[in-house]
Amino acid sequence: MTDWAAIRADFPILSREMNGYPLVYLDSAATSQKPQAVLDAIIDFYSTTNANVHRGAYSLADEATSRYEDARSTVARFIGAQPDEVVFTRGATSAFNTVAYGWALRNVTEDDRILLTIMEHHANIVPWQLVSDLTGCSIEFVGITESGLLDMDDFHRLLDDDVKLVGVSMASNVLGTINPIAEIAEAAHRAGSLVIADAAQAVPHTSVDVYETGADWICFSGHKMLGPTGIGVLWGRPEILEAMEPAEGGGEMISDVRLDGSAWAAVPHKFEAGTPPFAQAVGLKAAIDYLEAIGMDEVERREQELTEYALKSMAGVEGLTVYGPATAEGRVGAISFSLADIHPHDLATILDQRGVAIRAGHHCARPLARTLNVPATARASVYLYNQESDVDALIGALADAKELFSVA
Amino acid sequence: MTDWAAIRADFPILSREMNGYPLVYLDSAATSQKPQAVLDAIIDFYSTTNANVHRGAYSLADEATSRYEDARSTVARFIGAQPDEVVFTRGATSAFNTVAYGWALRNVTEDDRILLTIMEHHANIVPWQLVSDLTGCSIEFVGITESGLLDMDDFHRLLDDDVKLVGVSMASNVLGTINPIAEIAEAAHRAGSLVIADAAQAVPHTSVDVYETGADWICFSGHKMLGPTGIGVLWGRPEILEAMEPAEGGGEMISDVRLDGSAWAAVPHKFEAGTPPFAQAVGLKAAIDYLEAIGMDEVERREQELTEYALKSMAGVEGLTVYGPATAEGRVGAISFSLADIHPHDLATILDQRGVAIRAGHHCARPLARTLNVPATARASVYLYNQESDVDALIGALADAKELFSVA
Amino acid sequence: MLTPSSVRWPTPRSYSVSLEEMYREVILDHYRNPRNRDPLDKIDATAEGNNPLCGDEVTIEVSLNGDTVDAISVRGQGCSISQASASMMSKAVLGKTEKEVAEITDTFKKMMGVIDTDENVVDDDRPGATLGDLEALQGVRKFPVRIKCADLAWTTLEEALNR
Amino acid sequence: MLTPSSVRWPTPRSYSVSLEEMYREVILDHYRNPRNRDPLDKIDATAEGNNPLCGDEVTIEVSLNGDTVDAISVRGQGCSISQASASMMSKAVLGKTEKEVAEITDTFKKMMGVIDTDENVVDDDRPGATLGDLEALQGVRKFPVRIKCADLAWTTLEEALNR
Ligand SMILES: Cc1ncc(COP(=O)(O)O)c(C=O)c1O
Ligand SMILES: Cc1ncc(COP(=O)(O)O)c(C=O)c1O
Repeated sequence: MTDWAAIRADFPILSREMNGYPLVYLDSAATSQKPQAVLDAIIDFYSTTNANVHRGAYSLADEATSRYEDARSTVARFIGAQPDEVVFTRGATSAFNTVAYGWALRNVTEDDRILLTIMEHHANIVPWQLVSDLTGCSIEFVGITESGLLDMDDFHRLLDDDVKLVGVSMASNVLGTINPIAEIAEAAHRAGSLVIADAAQAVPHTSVDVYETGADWICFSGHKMLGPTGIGVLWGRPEILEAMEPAEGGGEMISDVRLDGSAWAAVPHKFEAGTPPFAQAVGLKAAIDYLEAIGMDEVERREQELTEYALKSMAGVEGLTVYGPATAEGRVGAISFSLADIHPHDLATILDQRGVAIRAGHHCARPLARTLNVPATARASVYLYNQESDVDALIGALADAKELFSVA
Repeated sequence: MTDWAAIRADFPILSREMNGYPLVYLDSAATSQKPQAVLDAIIDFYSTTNANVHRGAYSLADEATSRYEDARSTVARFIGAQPDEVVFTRGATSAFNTVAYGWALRNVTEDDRILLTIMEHHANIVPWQLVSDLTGCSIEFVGITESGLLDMDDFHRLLDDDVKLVGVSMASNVLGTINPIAEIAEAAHRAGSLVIADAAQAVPHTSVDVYETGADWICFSGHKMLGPTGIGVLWGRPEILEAMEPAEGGGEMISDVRLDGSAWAAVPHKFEAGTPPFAQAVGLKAAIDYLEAIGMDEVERREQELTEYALKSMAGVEGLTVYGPATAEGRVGAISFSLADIHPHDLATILDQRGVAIRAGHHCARPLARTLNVPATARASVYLYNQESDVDALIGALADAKELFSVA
Repeated sequence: MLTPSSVRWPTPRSYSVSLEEMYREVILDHYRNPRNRDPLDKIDATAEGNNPLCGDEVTIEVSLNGDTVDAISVRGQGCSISQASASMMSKAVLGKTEKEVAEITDTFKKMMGVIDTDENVVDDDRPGATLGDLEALQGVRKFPVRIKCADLAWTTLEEALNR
Repeated sequence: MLTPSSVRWPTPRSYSVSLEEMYREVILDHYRNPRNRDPLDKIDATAEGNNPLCGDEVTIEVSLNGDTVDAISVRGQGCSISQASASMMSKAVLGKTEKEVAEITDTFKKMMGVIDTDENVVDDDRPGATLGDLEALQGVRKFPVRIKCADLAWTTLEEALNR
């Protein structure tokens, strides 16, 4: 049995006070907090091993390079991939853009279509709009059902052989919905399309095997999985990475630079122009080590438990509407909701006065907000360091909000 | 009078042993070491203030956003700019690519030319080769003189009104040469060209006022100026940033996302897609605070002193050739050299056995290496934490190398 | 385990006084019953404003008679503060000359701390202050992130009139 | 201040034994006087190899008589280890059959730890080892970053012959 109270104690920020109350952090879908082990790894690296990687023949540089490549191997193992299929980027957003410029810009034409879903995060929409501007390709969006699931009929209806790319989130950061990625990938491949999966809300919360997803590329961020900001991951099938052009040019990603052109380094270095975020890679490795010590199945189980507890508690609040699946099954712990006619922004302010941190807004998914016909929602999201009392604090503070707004 | 010994003591890694000797770190041009103050700032941020920026209505997110924007203001003040002219990127390389995709790709045609110098780092070459591939524009290179200075006659000869962009390093990471950026920018502007300056080896070492340089864009990295990896800066003239398209798409950089297109956020956010490296920005601010507490003039003076000491000491080593200016004036403290017929790579290994860390290779500037007609050079580079005894250790270890290679 | 835990949160303190000062009754009234929302037929000045970070939006239409605000329409969506501020503003500027509008805007922005000022613009002991209902928005000052919500309609009105 | 300081570095210890073991005389000899550099007229197999991280380059040409290496040319530039290894390799494989070359390559790669092995391939107490001069490269094993320098020519030769 995992000692979740001890886990929680590993996160220094969670002992902080906020507006006179203990901090109740329910915004992990935006970014996660960091355990001491991750902070220690970063400091240890800078204090003992810092040197630029893949550059120096001296021992310190070699140690730094080993730590960096070791981080890559750790990420690879964590997602069931090989190290040279793992590209370190600035974050999930950069990973999408790497595919947009390195593949789509050169492989998609004005006769082609890109198929996205209406629940995509802007990170999996805007890069394709930039590609569409430059290539003339069109973009279409798969809708959702009443209950907040992907409309698979709509998907199959929109999928034809003009579709060259399907972009889909493994889990929605607004609805929490887990999408049937393997089924989608299979159909897409049959139609001759490639598939890019947004795993930003999946990899932190559940054990992901990239080959089982069926996707061709997978993108996620370190900062949402206990790791530092400034690092993310693009995984791609080796033959596809091989065939892609680099998006960014610079040092390290070349095997030769001549006045009249350059030759690229081998994958994955081809996609890592310039000095990579190597200290952040070391931090990400520490985060994965931490998650693996608990076990991803156990992390998932605990989050399901918390999510179910939250959904049940929220169901008891009159006037509260949850967007997305009503039970913990088939969803992750990002729960968007509204409360009577209290604007989410007001809710967030009121809750904050009780130390409860939730997000209010469109959560970087405006097309979805428009579909739900709400300008904004409130969102509470849990992670492994949350506890039932955090949910209780949320529920208690919602009562304040109702009273202040004289809502029955 | 600055207490340089005390400064040195602020850098934990410098008390490390390497192969039985005290570590003598002479590779700061590749990446700098970090003072405790920077490490403390990063840990403090993660332990007390971590939340995603520009997103949350709660106090913690507001604090995090303030710390992030405060870092932007600090960078701006440090380089004589306004905060909204400062774009945070992954590093200098990313900054160049932002201009390549956000400006050049859309403003340069096959009739246009881009003028670079032969001493540019790959970061200021390869992005333009990518642009050239996509647009058909041509690229030309200004040569250097015998003494390792930019050949200004060649520059003026190559500059005509087909040139739409001049890319030049303020200081070379190989030769150490400081280029006359203001003169170059003036001539370029007269010819109707814009100017992008590579300040990666300038901003860490000397006080830079972006408006005095005359350049239109300036790029540099945090990790070379005592800051963390994973962050860099693109400065641009406001009207130019305004007119540019974003390079990357995603969250945060939009004001609206619709199914049929998107509207961009205001500068600089337009260029910061997704979660920015906000913890790294906080670290970079701490680095600048540290540098400013000493004073950049004092930093520059001290480095000049060390550079002169190094050049004089090296002049006493028979068989040693320095590439680039022979005196400390007009150069920064990156000193490339060769020693008899000992390959730089062998030199680096031998020196490393004495704890002396130098770089060997083409230093991400192969065109320059070809011009100098050397496949590789050795490079020792100093920063404010170095001391005369580091240079002495270098010289001592060079004697080992000569003995091992039976060089007289 | 999955039913709400019995470890309850410490007995709720009543929410903070600052919150009560921000969410005054008059503000909730304007939020729920916004004034002057009907679109105008004759539009002399108009602008749209939005706050990309929280999604507040406001559209303003003004009809002028000479330099007097003859009619105004303010529509939008967003939090109670942004929408109440817009509604109260519409009431405050209706029938005023452009110069008077500028003065009210100035006083308001000073009250909110958006424009620096030396004097204590609105002082509870000074009942003669000119902002009327709008003074209720003073409570927002204790919530710096929300000040831009209160300010949105005013900046948008300035934009409309300066075009 | 600007003349070399009188605080000298502690009296130089002699450089480490490992360095002496890496930079044996025979290696420096091959580095400075590389064998078999003349381009071939008849080329049956060729490949170029480079180590992008340190810039070492090697070009190999092989002329075969049946399956015997009849002539070989090895040219390149780079550190002493990469160039000496290439030169020594050229000597070692000349006149050998492709099968023998594969065996030598295998033994060499095992010695360098590039291929895993259980046995102690080259053992100082076992004078009968087949690598001859090449054994001098054993000293490189103590410098893991340099192993790829020693290995470059061999991998390139494999590539040439497998094409
Ligand atoms: C002159 C110069 N420009 C650009 C760069 C690229 O910086 P980064 O690798 O941090 O992107 C470097 C550092 O390697 C440099 O020395
Ligand atoms: C589903 C989803 N995709 C992509 C992203 C973008 O991640 P980042 O901002 O770290 O690039 C996020 C996080 O904001 C997300 O929730």
